[in-house]
Amino acid sequence: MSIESIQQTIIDEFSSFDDWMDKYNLLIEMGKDTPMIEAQYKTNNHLISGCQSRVWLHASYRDGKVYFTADSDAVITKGIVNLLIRVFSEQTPDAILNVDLGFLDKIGLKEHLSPTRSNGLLSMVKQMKMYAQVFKLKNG
Amino acid sequence: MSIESIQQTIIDEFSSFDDWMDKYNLLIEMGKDTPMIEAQYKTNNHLISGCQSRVWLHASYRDGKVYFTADSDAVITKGIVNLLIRVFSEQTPDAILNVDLGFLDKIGLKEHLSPTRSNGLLSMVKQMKMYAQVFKLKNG
Amino acid sequence: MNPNLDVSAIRADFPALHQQVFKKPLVYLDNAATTQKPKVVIERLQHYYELENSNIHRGVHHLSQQATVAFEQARKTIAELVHAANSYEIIFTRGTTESVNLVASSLGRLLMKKGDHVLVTAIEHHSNMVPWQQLCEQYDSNLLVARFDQQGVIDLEHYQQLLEKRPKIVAIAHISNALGTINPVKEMISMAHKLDIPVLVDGAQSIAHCPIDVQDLDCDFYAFSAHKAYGPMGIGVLYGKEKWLEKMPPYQFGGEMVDQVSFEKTSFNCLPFKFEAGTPNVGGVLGMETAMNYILEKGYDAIAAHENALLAYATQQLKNIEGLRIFGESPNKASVISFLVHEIHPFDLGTLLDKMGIALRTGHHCAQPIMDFYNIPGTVRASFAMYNTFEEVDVLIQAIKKASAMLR
Amino acid sequence: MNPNLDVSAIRADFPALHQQVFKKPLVYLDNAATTQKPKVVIERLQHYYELENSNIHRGVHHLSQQATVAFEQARKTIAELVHAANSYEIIFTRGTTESVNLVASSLGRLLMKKGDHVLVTAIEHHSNMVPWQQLCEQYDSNLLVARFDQQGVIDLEHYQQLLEKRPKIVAIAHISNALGTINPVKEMISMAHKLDIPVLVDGAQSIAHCPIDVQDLDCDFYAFSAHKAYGPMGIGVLYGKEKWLEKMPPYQFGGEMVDQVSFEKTSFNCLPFKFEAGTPNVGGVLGMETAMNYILEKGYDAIAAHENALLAYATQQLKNIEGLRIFGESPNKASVISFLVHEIHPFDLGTLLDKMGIALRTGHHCAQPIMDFYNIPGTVRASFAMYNTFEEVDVLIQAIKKASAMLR
Ligand SMILES: Cc1ncc(COP(=O)(O)O)c(C=O)c1O
Ligand SMILES: Cc1ncc(COP(=O)(O)O)c(C=O)c1O
Repeated sequence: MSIESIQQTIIDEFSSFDDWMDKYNLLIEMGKDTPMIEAQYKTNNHLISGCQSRVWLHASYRDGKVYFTADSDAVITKGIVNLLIRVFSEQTPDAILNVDLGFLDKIGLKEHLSPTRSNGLLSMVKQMKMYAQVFKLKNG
Repeated sequence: MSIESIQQTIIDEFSSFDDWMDKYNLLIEMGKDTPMIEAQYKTNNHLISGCQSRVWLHASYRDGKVYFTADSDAVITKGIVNLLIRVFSEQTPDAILNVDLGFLDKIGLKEHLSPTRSNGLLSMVKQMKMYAQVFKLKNG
Repeated sequence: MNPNLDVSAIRADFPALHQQVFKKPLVYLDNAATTQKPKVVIERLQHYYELENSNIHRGVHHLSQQATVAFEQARKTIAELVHAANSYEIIFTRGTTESVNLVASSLGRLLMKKGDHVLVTAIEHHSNMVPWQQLCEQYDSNLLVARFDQQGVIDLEHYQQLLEKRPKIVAIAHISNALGTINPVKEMISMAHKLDIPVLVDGAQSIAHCPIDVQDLDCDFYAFSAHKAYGPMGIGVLYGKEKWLEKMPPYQFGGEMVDQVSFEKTSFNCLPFKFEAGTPNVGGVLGMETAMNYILEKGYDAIAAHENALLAYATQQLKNIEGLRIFGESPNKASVISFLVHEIHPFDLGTLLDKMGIALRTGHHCAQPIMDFYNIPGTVRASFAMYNTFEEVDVLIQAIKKASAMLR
Repeated sequence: MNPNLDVSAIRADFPALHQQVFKKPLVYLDNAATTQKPKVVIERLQHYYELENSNIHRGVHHLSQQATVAFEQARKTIAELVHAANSYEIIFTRGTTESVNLVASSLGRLLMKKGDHVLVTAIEHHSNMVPWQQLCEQYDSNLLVARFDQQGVIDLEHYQQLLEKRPKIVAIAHISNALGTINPVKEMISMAHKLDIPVLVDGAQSIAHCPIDVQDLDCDFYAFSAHKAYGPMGIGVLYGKEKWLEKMPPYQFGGEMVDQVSFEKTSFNCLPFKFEAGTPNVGGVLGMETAMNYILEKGYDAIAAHENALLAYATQQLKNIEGLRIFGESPNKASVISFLVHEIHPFDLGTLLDKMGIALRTGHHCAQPIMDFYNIPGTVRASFAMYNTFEEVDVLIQAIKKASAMLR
């Protein structure tokens, strides 16, 4: 699926809920589907800092596409990580490098982009793009 | 004259003027009558600091009474010094130590008592009382 | 003083409390981070900037004189509030953190030599720990750290043992912002003074909640911030005993703190100006004075009674929640409650509570060593001020239950 | 940008200007000490404290997030205003004095060794002189002082000679608060950089009056205060080049500037937080942002044009007064005029002018060495802001004439 259509799907999923609590319920549920990082990668090397919760992220490259796995000690953070993985994983490095994060706004997660809370989120996106960049250089 | 009647005289002199400028004119005139400090005393030892202008003050003791002479490089300050000398000079140490400075309020010079401008004035009064104290101890 | 607080009248004084967040009425329980401000404080700032604004101390003109008088009057008000012997023992700073840094730097220079110690407790806020740690590093010296127990109470025996290593300075919190512990500072000061060691008390968390008498405590320094006591940000206080302030070298240079200057030699002004470099925050000082008068008007006794009742009620209600653990159970405790529910991450819980209109703090509360001690990533912290209500506690309890159910 | 300033509309924005002093309309000419504040700034403070007040950066809740965003946006606004390459090169301080002290202490520790020099000019404000003098004392070193001439212009040859002694740091005022001299800072920076010497510029007097481009100037540090540029007291800025700020050790410790803490070791946060210890003055920062936007809206060009016209007119009128001497006659001059009339003491003149409603400053203007140079006890100083008028200059002139007549 193209990044745009994945984003649209996510927006649709969230837009059926008016209430914040329902949106967060969905996020918490989504967290459970996060492609789990293998234990061997859950190390400080894979830790993304800058957030009140911790996130571990790993990337691999196969057939021109980047695959992400992750974990977090906070459930909501994990839900957000999963959203990002749905958008970024199984995409080409170029698609990842050009992604527009407008959908986070549309589902009302913009405040997670605020300098405080989501230094984490911003760092996560930055890290994902960095992986894409590295794979592109190595294989392009 | 008693300190109270001197103060009343001063209040009367000032109360004939409504306008600030007239009051200051009077003060400037009064400055000219200040009993001049002898040149030999116009030294750093006799300098009162804490004011934008400089004041030199000297005291002597005769027949149970304290006599002050002074000078200042600012004319208005000199006027105020003269007011104080009229009140404090030729008085007994005890009278000086117990003096009430309410008259400064009544003639509208209270702002000269503000922490800024008249650290000078306060220091001056303090210095005068200190002289009185010393003479009292020496001679009492 | 009125022993009963008219909380609804008080709430009416605080504009910030009457707003909605995510369509829910705001329940503000982040008071240990900063309190909201009563109208009188906001209006004081407004009035100052509309009609009184001026640079002070050296101005010959009316506005400057008037502002100088008001500023120095505020110093007297604060001196009376904390029962300082002299108003020139009150130094205006940017806040607690700057006050502590000032003492660490200046008293450090006066007293410290290579190999000397400084003593703090293990429940200090970073602002009363890191400055001392860095001072120790500078003097190739050790920071001594008094232990606390599982309840969050300082181990006074350990404290006494450490005192016997003769640290040059002791720095202790009056009230812990993370655990709520009220330290027995008077006793701790007297223990230190037996060995002639000066004591700084970090009063950031106490000034809004209990009366302070620096002469009765006999502390050598007392530091606090206006913004945690209903006053504006960017202004705070260092109280210091004259005998120390006189001896200490100045901390920052320039402006009113200077007396005579030439390129060869500079002499410094007397107290308190010696420690107040640059144009002071006149508006901030007047706003702080108004805040302190607001506290006095309500009465520390009435405030403490109300906050203690809130603390007791909230503690009891929280304990009824399954899986909830409270961190900090000192018998002598201020209205600050840190907790966790089951293994739920504090950040998750805080996020959902926020969506229900409840403002509280999650994380390590700038007291990372405490979190390390309990081996937790952080806590959720609710902290009460005079304007909080029992109904708000009920809202909090229901919200925690709902969020916890979602997060398990 | 509008090349013409609508001064009467501007005056309507400033509540403080519309009051009487001793039954005379206030003529406020003490702007170099502190400016008055436009309504938008006062209202910004009010709005912040009524609805947005919160501690920032580590709060998970809505108010805290919102305040954090606003605070960091203000940093960006200021960065754009002074054309900083990165917003994290903008450090919030209490004001110019603290900014200079921060650099003296921290850059001093990085660069200074026993016997090293620091170079300043002889027209510095105490706040940009005494910190360096004390630093030199600490490192057993000499303060080099570049001379100025009778007109108040820095002697660039002397400056070049002193540079050749290879001072470790150069600190210079952009505009002299006592003489109005606008220093050729770009040239002076380039001269220092040829020898790889970093330069701090004290911009206290420039930020309200002329556009600042720190990249074009290529200064290493630039310091200013909000209160001298229509903003609140208790807040100011230190701009620093990333390459220096990265290398410099922190100045104060505690709060947000800390990253990881244990009793053994503390690591510090990244820029700009590394230099912002303790709860920041959020309200002050937002008020400053509003003030800067107010300046930008009026336009630096229009402001400078108006102030220069006032300066020219006032200078010409003053020169017509018999016995009046102006101190500071640099061809490149800001709207600050220091003067004396005959042998009249500045304090006498200032006192009488005050009684006629005119607020200006008398004394040494925290620049005592300048007074020593001219061998005078001080001056009377009138300084203009965007809201001053030609009519006010006329009132000043008449008042000086009247007061001088009384005082001779
Ligand atoms: C040139 C100059 N530098 C520094 C300062 C100090 O500024 P502040 O008192 O706001 O720290 C001033 C203001 O008095 C000044 O005019
Ligand atoms: C116990 C304690 N000490 C010090 C501080 C630091 O206060 P400020 O940030 O106002 O300087 C705080 C507040 O965060 C605190 O709670």
